[in-house]
Amino acid sequence: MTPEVLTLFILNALFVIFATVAFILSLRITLYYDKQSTTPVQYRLEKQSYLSATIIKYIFSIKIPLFIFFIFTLEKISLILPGAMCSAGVVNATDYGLYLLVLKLLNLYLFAYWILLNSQDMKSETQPYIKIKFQLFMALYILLVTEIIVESLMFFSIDIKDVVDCCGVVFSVSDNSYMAEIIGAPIFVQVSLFYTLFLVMILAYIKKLKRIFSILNVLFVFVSLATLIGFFGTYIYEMPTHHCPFCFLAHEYNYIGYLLYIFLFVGTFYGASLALLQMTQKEEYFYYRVSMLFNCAYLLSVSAYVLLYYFKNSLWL
Amino acid sequence: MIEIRNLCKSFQEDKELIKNLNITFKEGELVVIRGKSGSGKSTLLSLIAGLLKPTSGEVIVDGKQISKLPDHFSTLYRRDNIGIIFQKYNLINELSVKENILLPLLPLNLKKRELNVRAEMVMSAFHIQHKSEELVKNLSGGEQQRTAIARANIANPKIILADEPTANLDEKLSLAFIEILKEMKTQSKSIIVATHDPLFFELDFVDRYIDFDS
Amino acid sequence: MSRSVKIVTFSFFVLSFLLISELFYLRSIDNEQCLKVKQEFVSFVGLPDLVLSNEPYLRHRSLSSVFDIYSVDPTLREHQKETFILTKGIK
Amino acid sequence: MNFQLLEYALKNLQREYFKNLFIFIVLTLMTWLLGTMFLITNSMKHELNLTLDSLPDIILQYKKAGVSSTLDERQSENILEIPGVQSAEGRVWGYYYFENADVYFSLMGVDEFQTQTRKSFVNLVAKQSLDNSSMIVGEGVVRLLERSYYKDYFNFIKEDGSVKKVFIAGIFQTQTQLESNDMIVIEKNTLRDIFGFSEYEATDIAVNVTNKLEVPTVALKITQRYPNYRVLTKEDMRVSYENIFNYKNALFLGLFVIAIFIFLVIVYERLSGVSSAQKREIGILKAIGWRVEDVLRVKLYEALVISFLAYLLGIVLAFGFVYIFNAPLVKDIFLGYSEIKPAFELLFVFDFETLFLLFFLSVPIYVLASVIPSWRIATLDADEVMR
Repeated sequence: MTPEVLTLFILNALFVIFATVAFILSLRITLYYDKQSTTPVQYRLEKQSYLSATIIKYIFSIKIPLFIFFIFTLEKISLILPGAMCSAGVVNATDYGLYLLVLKLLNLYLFAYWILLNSQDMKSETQPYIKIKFQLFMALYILLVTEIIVESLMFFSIDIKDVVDCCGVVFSVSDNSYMAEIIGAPIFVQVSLFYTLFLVMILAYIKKLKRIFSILNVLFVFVSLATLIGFFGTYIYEMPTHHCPFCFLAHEYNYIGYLLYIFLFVGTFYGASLALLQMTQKEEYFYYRVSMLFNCAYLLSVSAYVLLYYFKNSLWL
Repeated sequence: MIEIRNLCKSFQEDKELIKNLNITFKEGELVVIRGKSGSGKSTLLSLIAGLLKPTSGEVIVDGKQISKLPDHFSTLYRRDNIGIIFQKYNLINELSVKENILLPLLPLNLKKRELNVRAEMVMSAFHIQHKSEELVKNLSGGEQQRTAIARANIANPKIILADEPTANLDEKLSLAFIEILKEMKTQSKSIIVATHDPLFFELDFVDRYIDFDS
Repeated sequence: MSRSVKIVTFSFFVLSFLLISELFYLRSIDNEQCLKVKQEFVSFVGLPDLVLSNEPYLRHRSLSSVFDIYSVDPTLREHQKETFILTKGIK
Repeated sequence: MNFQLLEYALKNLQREYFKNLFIFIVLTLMTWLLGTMFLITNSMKHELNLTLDSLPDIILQYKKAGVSSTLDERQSENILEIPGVQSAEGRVWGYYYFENADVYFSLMGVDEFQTQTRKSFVNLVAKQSLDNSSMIVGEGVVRLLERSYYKDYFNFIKEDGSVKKVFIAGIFQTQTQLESNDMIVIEKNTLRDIFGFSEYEATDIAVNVTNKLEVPTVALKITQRYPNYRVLTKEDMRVSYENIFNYKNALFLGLFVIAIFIFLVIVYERLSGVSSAQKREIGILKAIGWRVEDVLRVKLYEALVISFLAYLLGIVLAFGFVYIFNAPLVKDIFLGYSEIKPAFELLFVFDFETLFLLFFLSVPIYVLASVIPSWRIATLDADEVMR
């Protein structure tokens, strides 16, 4: 039990309490909301929809910095766990770690999408998304609660007496885990896939193919993560065997990881949400541009590491 | 431009304050609604402003049905189209005249310079400029009302609603208010005044009188 | 910007500036020599821990086993069992 | 960011000057107190971890009949045979009860020549000769002995009841007080005499390993070969330090959380009760075109301004209090029941985590407690003002 974990618990408890309130209100709104009706119930529901929206916005805006804090906490716990050199060790110390990370990321994307949906909804007097957005929130609530339960389970089940694997083991090629399979795929294929995907994305951007652009963005997340672990990471660490998506979050690498992940998150998020929302031409262009800008920034910064390494040592890893 | 169709409003189950009302207000019209207090004049104004929702019926302004808008949008409609002059002025006492006048514009996040220009404009139009930094609670009744009128005009609305505007004023000030009303009419705003003050009953520039006692 | 906004922005910057300059000041204080002496002492004596309590077992708590403490006096249990070193057996 | 609304929010704060000042002060104090606790524990942990490096790599203790017991110094020769071991030697150390002051000293035995070969020994003690009838003591020990009129020497009561006179040869540097305050360093065989040990009897064995990366392997080998040894490595100690301080901090944080929640429930209660003046004001604002979100935004600004400034001020105060003024009074919480209180300086250490932690425990919680209840006010019917 560390103070960091306690803080996470406290905030999670607050989230659950208020998200539950928002959930109940959302349930009522999805059941009884009727734009044509002029009953007092309807007016009350309208007001409650503002409350839910406020709560959800609040949770989201806290969740973003809290995610960084969560990574900090994992690093702190890795000090206590024998054998863990960085967060990867903690994530793998229990069965829940990996699911938790995936859930957390998914929730961040979905919450951000919800905020966008809400702002689109509030722009038009007909409120075209009002039911959809609260239905989405109800699904999101279940995910959020699952995330919090998994998180609590993870922190409770970490046994400080067990020796855990450090990232060198977790992300090594010799293992026969799924991780090894990702990394084990020929690096050349992965990297060329990464760049091809980006080129196709530029094409879709020029042709303004909304659907394809969004799907490409979703694919880009996965390919980026895989190549980051398998290929680009090794150049950031300047070590051919070091495959770890956490270590570059640490101080030794100037916290570069946070920047990379933010680029990737913003870029792909705006790209992926393009196809999911109805919007005006101007907004669409804005989304396209933001998405391309951040994806580009991500691509350039990871490529820069490779090139810099090559210039310094004039050889590839 | 304002169309009221089959409007009903009741606060208690059995008693209907407004029943099957059908009125049309034209653009640029000055209408005085006469009636005793409690006859539903104020309620009608609230309904037109979107402050209240009708029990049944419709209020249509510029082809838009505002009676069914969710709170968020009825507020936006009110912000852009309607200026209200309240019976009790409804100023915030701890703020200065200028601050009170600028209140409706704050959510728009305008530049300070533009805010100043617009405040100067309405303050000089309604002769309250000399008191612009004074706190509202130190003003006389007439000055307070001029502040309230200036505030109602700051967003340059098409429709001005006035609810018992002279109830707290003496005769001299009431006459001054009527002058202001005349001036506003020349700017081709639609004005609806709800009052029981006999001073309003014999004015030549009023387009229409509506009696609300029946 | 009005006066009150100015005051708040001003106090925000003043506080941030204070915090940053405080941190820089604290960082600039040279602890090197002090630390060297401390490390020298510890390597000379070879015993761990700080003089936070003087009781036997608790003074050099890293070297004591929690079971020894229980055997002397259960009330000596100042901290949770987990905070003592429990050595692992052969795996 | 809407500066016009921010301005309005600040005017609101000014209007309820005393209430908001009170909230500000309470929040500042809470951040300050919690920050002080974390900074003190951080710097202690930092100091422990730094001095940890100077300790022997592995320490072996002997278990006999289930309890720690003394061992034979000659055992260390067996340990030396393990590959990778650089040195292994028996150490004599223990505690000595000084009845006059009702306090325990901790006594360490060293080889006589050790004090002569060490170059930097001068740094530690002014006088540097240590023979078999003298000792070097910490400052706290000197103070206590002087109180019992022992100026130059001290009479140890040996294990058999007889008296052993030992002269004070030197005093450890003040800077090492936090480590040395209750320490007495005596020549090894003299200490054996005091403790009543036999010739080769020792308390534990200190082992050094040539290649530091091999420490776990060597430790494992010792455990396998000599199962009755308790094997302690530096890594074990580091982990235990983390645990102690995490435990202490979490305990304190637990208490603190109760305090902050009580405070925030009061804030929540106060804000959710709607006064008629407030009702009227919100009604006016809504009637002249403020949306629900505009009203809520004003409330958010109010809460953010108060809580963030309080947070910043709290941190500035905490850093100043702990590292510039050395945390008077609060520091004593950590000294426990220590009879020989050292006057120590806290080492400066900075980590982002503490700032984050304090932030999450103050700003979002206060914002939540003040914005959510405002929703009720913000959605009131605006027609109130027409009546």
